[in-house]
Amino acid sequence: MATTHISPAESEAAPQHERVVNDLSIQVATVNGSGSQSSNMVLLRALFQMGIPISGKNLFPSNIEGLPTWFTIRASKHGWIARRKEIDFLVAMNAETGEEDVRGLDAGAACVYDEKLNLARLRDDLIFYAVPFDKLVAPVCPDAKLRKLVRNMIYVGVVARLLEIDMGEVERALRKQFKKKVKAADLNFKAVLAGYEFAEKNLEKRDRFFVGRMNENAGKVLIEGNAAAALGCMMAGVTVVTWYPITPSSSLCETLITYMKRYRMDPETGKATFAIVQAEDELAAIGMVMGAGWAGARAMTSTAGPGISLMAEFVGLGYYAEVPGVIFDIQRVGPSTGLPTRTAQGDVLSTALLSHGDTKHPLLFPASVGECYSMAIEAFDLAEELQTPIFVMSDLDLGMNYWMSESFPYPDKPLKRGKVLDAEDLNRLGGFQRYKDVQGDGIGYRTLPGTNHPAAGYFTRGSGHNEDALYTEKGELYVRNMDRLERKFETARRLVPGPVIEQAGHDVGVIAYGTTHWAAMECRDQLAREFGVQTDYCRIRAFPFADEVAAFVRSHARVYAVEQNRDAQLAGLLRLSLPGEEIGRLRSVLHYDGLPIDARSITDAIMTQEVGS
Amino acid sequence: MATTHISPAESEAAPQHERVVNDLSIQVATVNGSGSQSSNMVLLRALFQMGIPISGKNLFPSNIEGLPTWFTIRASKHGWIARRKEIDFLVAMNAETGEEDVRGLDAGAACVYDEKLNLARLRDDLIFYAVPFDKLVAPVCPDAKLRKLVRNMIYVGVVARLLEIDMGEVERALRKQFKKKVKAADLNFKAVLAGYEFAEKNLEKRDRFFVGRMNENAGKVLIEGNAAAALGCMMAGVTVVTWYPITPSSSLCETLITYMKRYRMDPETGKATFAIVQAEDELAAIGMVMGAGWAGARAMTSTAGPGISLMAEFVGLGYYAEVPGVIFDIQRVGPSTGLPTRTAQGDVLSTALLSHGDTKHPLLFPASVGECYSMAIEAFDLAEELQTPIFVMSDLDLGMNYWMSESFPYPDKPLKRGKVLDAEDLNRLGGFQRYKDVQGDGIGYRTLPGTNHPAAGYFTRGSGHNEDALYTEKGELYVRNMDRLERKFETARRLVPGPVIEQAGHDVGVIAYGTTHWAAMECRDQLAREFGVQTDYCRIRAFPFADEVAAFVRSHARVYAVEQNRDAQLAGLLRLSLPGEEIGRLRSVLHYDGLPIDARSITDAIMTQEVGS
Amino acid sequence: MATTVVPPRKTNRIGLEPAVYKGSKSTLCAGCGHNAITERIIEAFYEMGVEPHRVAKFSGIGCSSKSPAYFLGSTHGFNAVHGRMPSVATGTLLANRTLLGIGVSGDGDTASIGIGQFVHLMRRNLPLIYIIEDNGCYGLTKGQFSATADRGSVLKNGVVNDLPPIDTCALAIELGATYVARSFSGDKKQLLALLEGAIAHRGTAMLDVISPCVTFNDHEGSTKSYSYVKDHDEPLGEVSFIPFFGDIMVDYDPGSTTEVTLHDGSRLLLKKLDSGYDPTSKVEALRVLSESHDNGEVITGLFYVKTGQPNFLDLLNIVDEPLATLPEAKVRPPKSALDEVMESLR
Amino acid sequence: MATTVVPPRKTNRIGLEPAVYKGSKSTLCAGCGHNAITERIIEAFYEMGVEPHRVAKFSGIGCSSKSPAYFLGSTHGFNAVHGRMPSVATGTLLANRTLLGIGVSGDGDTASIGIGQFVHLMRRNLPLIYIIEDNGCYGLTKGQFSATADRGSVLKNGVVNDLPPIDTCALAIELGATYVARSFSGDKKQLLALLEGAIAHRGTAMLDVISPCVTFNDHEGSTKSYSYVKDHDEPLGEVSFIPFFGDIMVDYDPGSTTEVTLHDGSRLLLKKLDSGYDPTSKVEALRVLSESHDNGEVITGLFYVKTGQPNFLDLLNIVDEPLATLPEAKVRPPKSALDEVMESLR
Ligand SMILES: Cc1ncc(C[n+]2csc(CCOP(=O)(O)OP(=O)(O)O)c2C)c(N)n1
Ligand SMILES: Cc1ncc(C[n+]2csc(CCOP(=O)(O)OP(=O)(O)O)c2C)c(N)n1
Ligand code: SF4
Ligand code: SF4
Ligand SMILES: [Mg+2]
Ligand SMILES: [Mg+2]
Repeated sequence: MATTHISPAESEAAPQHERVVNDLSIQVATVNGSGSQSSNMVLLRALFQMGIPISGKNLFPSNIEGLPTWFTIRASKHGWIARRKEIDFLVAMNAETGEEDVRGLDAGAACVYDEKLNLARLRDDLIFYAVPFDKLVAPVCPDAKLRKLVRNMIYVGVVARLLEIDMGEVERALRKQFKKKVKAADLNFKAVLAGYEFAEKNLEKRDRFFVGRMNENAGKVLIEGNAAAALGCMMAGVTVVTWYPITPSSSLCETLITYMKRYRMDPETGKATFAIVQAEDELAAIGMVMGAGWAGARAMTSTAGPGISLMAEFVGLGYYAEVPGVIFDIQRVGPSTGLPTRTAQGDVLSTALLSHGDTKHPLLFPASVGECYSMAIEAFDLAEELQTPIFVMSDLDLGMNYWMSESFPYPDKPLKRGKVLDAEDLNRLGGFQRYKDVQGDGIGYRTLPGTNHPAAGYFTRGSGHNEDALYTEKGELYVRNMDRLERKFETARRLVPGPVIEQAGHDVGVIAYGTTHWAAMECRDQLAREFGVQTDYCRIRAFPFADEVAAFVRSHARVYAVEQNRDAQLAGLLRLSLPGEEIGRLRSVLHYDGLPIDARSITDAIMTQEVGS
Repeated sequence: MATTHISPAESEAAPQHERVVNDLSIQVATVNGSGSQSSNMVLLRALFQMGIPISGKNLFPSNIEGLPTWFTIRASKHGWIARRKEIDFLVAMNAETGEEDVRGLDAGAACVYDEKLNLARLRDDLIFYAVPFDKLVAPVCPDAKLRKLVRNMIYVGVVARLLEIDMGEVERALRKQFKKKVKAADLNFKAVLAGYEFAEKNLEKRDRFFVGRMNENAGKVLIEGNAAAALGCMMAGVTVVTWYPITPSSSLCETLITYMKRYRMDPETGKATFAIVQAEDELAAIGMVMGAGWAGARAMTSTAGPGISLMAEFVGLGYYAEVPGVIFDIQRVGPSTGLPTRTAQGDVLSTALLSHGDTKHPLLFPASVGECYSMAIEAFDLAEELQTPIFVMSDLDLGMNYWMSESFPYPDKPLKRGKVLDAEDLNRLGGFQRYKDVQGDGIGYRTLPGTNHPAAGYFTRGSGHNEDALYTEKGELYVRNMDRLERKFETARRLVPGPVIEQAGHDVGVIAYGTTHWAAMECRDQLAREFGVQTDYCRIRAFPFADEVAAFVRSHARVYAVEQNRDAQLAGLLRLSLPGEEIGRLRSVLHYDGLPIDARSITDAIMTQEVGS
Repeated sequence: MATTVVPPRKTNRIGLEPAVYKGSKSTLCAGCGHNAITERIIEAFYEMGVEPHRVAKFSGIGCSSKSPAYFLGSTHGFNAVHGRMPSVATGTLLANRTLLGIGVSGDGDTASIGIGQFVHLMRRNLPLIYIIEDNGCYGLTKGQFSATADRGSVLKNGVVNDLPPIDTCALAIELGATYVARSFSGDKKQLLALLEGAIAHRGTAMLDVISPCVTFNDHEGSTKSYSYVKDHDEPLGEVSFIPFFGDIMVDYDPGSTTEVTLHDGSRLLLKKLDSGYDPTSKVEALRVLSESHDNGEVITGLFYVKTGQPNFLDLLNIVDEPLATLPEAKVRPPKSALDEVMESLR
Repeated sequence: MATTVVPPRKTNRIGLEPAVYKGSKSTLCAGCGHNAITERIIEAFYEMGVEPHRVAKFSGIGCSSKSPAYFLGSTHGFNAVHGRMPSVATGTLLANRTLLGIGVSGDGDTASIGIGQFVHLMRRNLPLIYIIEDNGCYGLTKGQFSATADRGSVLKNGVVNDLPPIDTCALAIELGATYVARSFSGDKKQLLALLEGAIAHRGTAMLDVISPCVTFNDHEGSTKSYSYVKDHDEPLGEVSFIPFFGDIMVDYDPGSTTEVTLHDGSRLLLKKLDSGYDPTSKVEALRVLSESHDNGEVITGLFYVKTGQPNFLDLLNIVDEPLATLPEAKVRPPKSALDEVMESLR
């Protein structure tokens, strides 16, 4: 873990008295099941609407009610939206964690807290604002049962007042949040106002944090990665979806259900142009995907680590019998159950190699909600073009948190359905050989069950087969087939999304992928500004790696691969893929405590290693 | 695949006319289910009894009856017992493959064939011996139903006569084979004699292959790897065995059942000191091992690739919850079902990394039946010392074929049961912390359920836990625990069997493991004799790799890692483990057609690369 | 004579010859019950006049699971992984609801490793013909017990099966399958009729077909045995030898009992449901099964049928055309849809 | 006054206080049926005077599967992987047959992902108390349907459950479990009695306990629901809010029916088996279950019990002491044994 602090502690921190505008992180500490999610979303959205670059991250426990939860909002005029470790503005609502939360703050931070918690006594280098939530909520909400909920809206008002969030935007955000539930919105807004007015009257602004209108978000949307991926799947024309609930992946399919019911009912018949099935487990989910993909459907499932493990055998079948399918892995922490509600990039290596025998699978690494959308579309194209399972490696941070994004573009290319022969083709050709490499790309032609032609049928099996898909145990045919599959993997290398590279001839290279991207970019800025260390950058977007990745490594003396796991898994895939000479240049920055990686940790880790080199 | 032939085709072959004694390979081509197994075993055993180093390999199809099967016997005065590609002496009994079998022979080879097959017409550079099997069997075996079987004994006699196998040893071998079934033995021996007499009278010896008595096998045993492993398990004091049938692993547990019933019934009560359960599938088999290992039993299962894939999730639990267990992977060919009755070393990489999240597991690589026995014992010790699942990576070639070996030594060390505290310990200590690293080796203390002490109980879980085994989602505790597990893996590196190294300062190193060892050793001899290329050798016996492995690589300009898979899987583990500078020295020799690797293929592949370097 | 009499070619109602319904040559043991079932399947599809391209074949892993290669050779087939054929079949039928699915499994493939997927398939009432070729053992891995092995059966290595067999018919009925039957591989007439009924049924049709393994299931007392080795073991002492057998065939009337004498003299007591039996009551079906079990008989026939029950594809309300080949216009919503979603996210 | 009256400490027959049977504080939602079951388990072990160290606790994954942490705090427990608790429990009891095993699972953990291991556990009649805390949904992953959800239930996102619920009691009986019952989390008296019976039983004791999920299982028509949000949704519009409830308790007589009115006014019809019911006939038990299902009732009570049936450990003929701790002399055969084997291989 990158915990060494070798940099001047807070070199970028403004002097204590200076006004800090649009550059702060807010943390709301509550208890899960207490309904604070709406309040936090109203805050986040109001800032978003003010045109300020923001991100919001929900840190929640693996239970349903009663355990500590934190929501952090970052607003950054520089556009940095990775998690920041340092909290500037704490809203302490949870008795259980209040003391620890306060102790974790840097001097000069602000803390709004529930009067009852009596937190001000703990430190004298913070700015405290006590709020009598119970007293304020009573007149707003006569129904005692509902108070616990509405109570949380009060801090929205308090924070809005203290940070100077535009109350018009707060109300807009709140009404958007409650959609058509006008009564609920009215009640909640009353609570916001109560907080605002209390703060106006009773709290003297003493901290230095403010927000102000910007114009960075025009046309942008706010969406979770899982919803973005769901949209992508729908636009990719997915027809068969199978899933088994698991955090943090469930919301992908659940959101997809909502979208599909709305936009994918056949207007003529009112019937569904899709089938979505909650399977009995992940073994069944992937089996259904294999059956559907074999029959020509665009089929997918979505899961997390434990599900990936259970899919291992079937995915090997998919590789070897060459069946298309798309699998989303919304990664979470852990071997075994681990920390199921925390984020990680921990399945990269084992998923690339999933299943016994000589197997490997293409992986896509979306870094943004935009890529969750676009890579979902690409994944289905790739699966059908390559006739193999394709994995989209998202994570909890991306999948379940809200991220800003440009609007998603409508796809400008038709679906790529791959090499499928229909009855007409067969009439023309007289027949086909399922596993013959006709074009030298390692990919054979296939037919779909139901094709009305006597030469269409073939028998798919995971055991040894020749080019005609007939059973064989002949060694040389087995080798030929395996070599073709290897050739197909080379084709995959050309077809998958290539890296995004920023290169200006510096000595030091940084490699990142997925959500690590955001912290890596900010880290590069810190390295340059604070230490004068200029870096080149390579964001990997898929495995197998395009040749540019090897070239990038080759052209740098030291390359830091930054990732969110203990075992340097992407670096592992690089080690497996690169020529030996390049591997010596690789170093790793690893972060695996379950929280999204932050820039400072990377900067510290890189500088520690740079100093030594 | 190593198929290039750059060496002088048969540099070691003796001139056509010279007598070749105790240096030949015999192949018997039959149909499975036809009962040729006994005949082949009699031949093999007779040669073994004559004191000649031998090996016997059965190449059989994945069905029960009616498909081609080959049995190859190698006898080598030099002690080379790897498979030889070139067949010197063919017994062609199978109409279906007869022509192809004959076409595959090198000039000068001999072929005994069933008269009916009329094979002599195919080539004039071979020595053919036609045998009228049907005619010969009729008088020997009046019962027509049994003829098909007894018929195969006839070739034993023919071959014995032609190669000058001692008939006394043939009879001894046959009677050993049929054990107490004297009537069966008599009938079969009559058939052998009929063959012998026919050959004596009718066949003129024209080929140059002979055998003669040696004295290399004194005290040696002949055993399959799976039986040897079973013996090791029994001597290791295994108490809970769970399994699900799968080729080529079933015979391990099936043999174990036989041994345990004989040697592990409690003499006082007549009850079993073990439980062996055929589980409903591999998920259940590994689950039972986890439950039993947790409760303190020496627990094991045995499977092949598809089973390993199904065990992925549970094995991650074992890693993270730190539960001992031993898993035998008798590797076979394939992603998916592949070629289930052919051999490979194809699960190495994915098993080392089995399960989602940051996981890795110790692997042991037995190369001989002796090591199947000794590593089985070591595996149980390691599992309990390290409190983690341990994999023994055997393969079909080792597991299901007969190999010669010195007698297995009786264990000279007591069982190592690892860090287990009983009630007395707890009385003394007052309590314990399950996941605390007391000695710095990364290994905590555990207690077993049923321990009569109020502080004994703890709750085992695959989710985040602190040193007291209590649930936690705290990031720093998660990191601390993962770092301890990493430390434990370092301890494993010290505890697992180290490599066997033969080093004399040469430029070229060869790395092999498991069954590849035998062909690699013979290849080194070929390289030295035929090309004057001297090599050093490192036989890897376990993952994680002892430091000597890195040192070996470091001290050679070029190191050839020889293995039986397409994806250079052990080389992959080396790439993941070695410093970058060393990786450039690694080259691979890969063999993956499902047949056991042979020396000539390796020699060719190495020389092709050496010439280019 | 100048005229040649060409005998009329035998064809079915859609004009296809029997050969069209055959597959490649079986590689199973001679006399294996599975081969007899294959023949009945060929006959049934021929007789029913099903277009081969409309069918999709599925199986798991095992000797039984190989048999889809031996019928309907021109039809697409998918030999999946062990015990997980139901999910693959489900996926395919979701992708193309116009297909007629037939799955062949073994008792190991279904009742041991595959029981989870079996349970959920039955519950869904997926329109699929599901055949268990039930020999009470794992043929392909050389004869270990499956979960349908009879209690008290003994393997060659002395291992005894102490556990009660799972009655897949009772489970299927309990779980919601809508056509549930048991037959014997050698009962041509009954099996053919049950298969034809299954082809006509629109829901899960589960057929447990007792199908002796001639090679391995030779334990004393097994109701699925063609025991042989017992007598011949002594003179031969050969474990890898596979004897040759002809199929055992039976023909008996509804309501009656027939005792099949197997090669080794051991007996299998088959009882056929009465022709008056009413297969519409679950409770009655379960009672009959339980009773026959207690009597040591194997009761055969159609235990339960329920028509008109919506099947899984009906419940999902999917369009009539195969989802797999819907045109892009049907599966990619228009730009306006994306715009609408984007707008809602601003 | 100088005398202090110390009230006698409450202890059970082995002299332990109730507190010894408690575990750590529950992190489940207030009012969750699972908590009430936890309390009954504590009571039952206390009342039966079981030594805590003799017990081993097992579970899979889910809210329900967390509950073993909340009882018998000083006892070893193993929270396994999702749906595979039966195999872990089996392994442990093989290793140490002197342990008293109790497994807690959810309906998702058992009837969906775990049904395969459930089936084989029941078939083996492993001496284990197996409790399903049955709420018809996946609590921990936020309320999706499990395979015991009632047909016709509707989720908030409009998804309807069209599939029939799996009756785990009927399955258990069919498969060979020897103590099979159903109860309701709020029925203190019945549940306690059934648990005590289960503790005393030597074979698989399967208890399906209806246990409402206060937070998610609030669909109309669900028999496992405490619906709430319906009324309050409009003023609040809050999805992440978890309301607070007290437990719902019932008390009714054998043979009678009680209607539980849930928070939202929806009803659950519980019917208790008649005190004259004879729980020794499988067929009768299955009939009663099927009938109650047809009547829309949830029948509770002990449906089936069979004593004297050898359990899995008996069948395996293992020594009486725990295998786990047999001394080396018992588990490593002497040199003569190895020599004998070696000799046979020469
Ligand atoms: C995951 C997995 N485990 C084990 C096997 C090995 N295996 C192949 S077939 C078979 C049993 C087949 O038995 P059954 O389904 O009854 O078919 P039968 O051969 O008796 O017709 C087994 C265990 C496998 N292929 N895959
Ligand atoms: C292999 C795997 N798949 C999915 C999950 C996610 N998961 C956790 S709990 C759960 C369902 C629990 O439902 P149930 O057993 O009914 O327990 P409840 O929470 O309702 O008490 C699921 C699907 C998981 N942990 N592991
Ligand atoms: S082994 Fe048995 S099941 Fe398999 S083909 Fe032979 S007879 Fe049939
Ligand atoms: S979510 Fe439901 S099942 Fe889980 S603890 Fe809360 S009430 Fe219980
Ligand atoms: Mg079978
Ligand atoms: Mg539940």
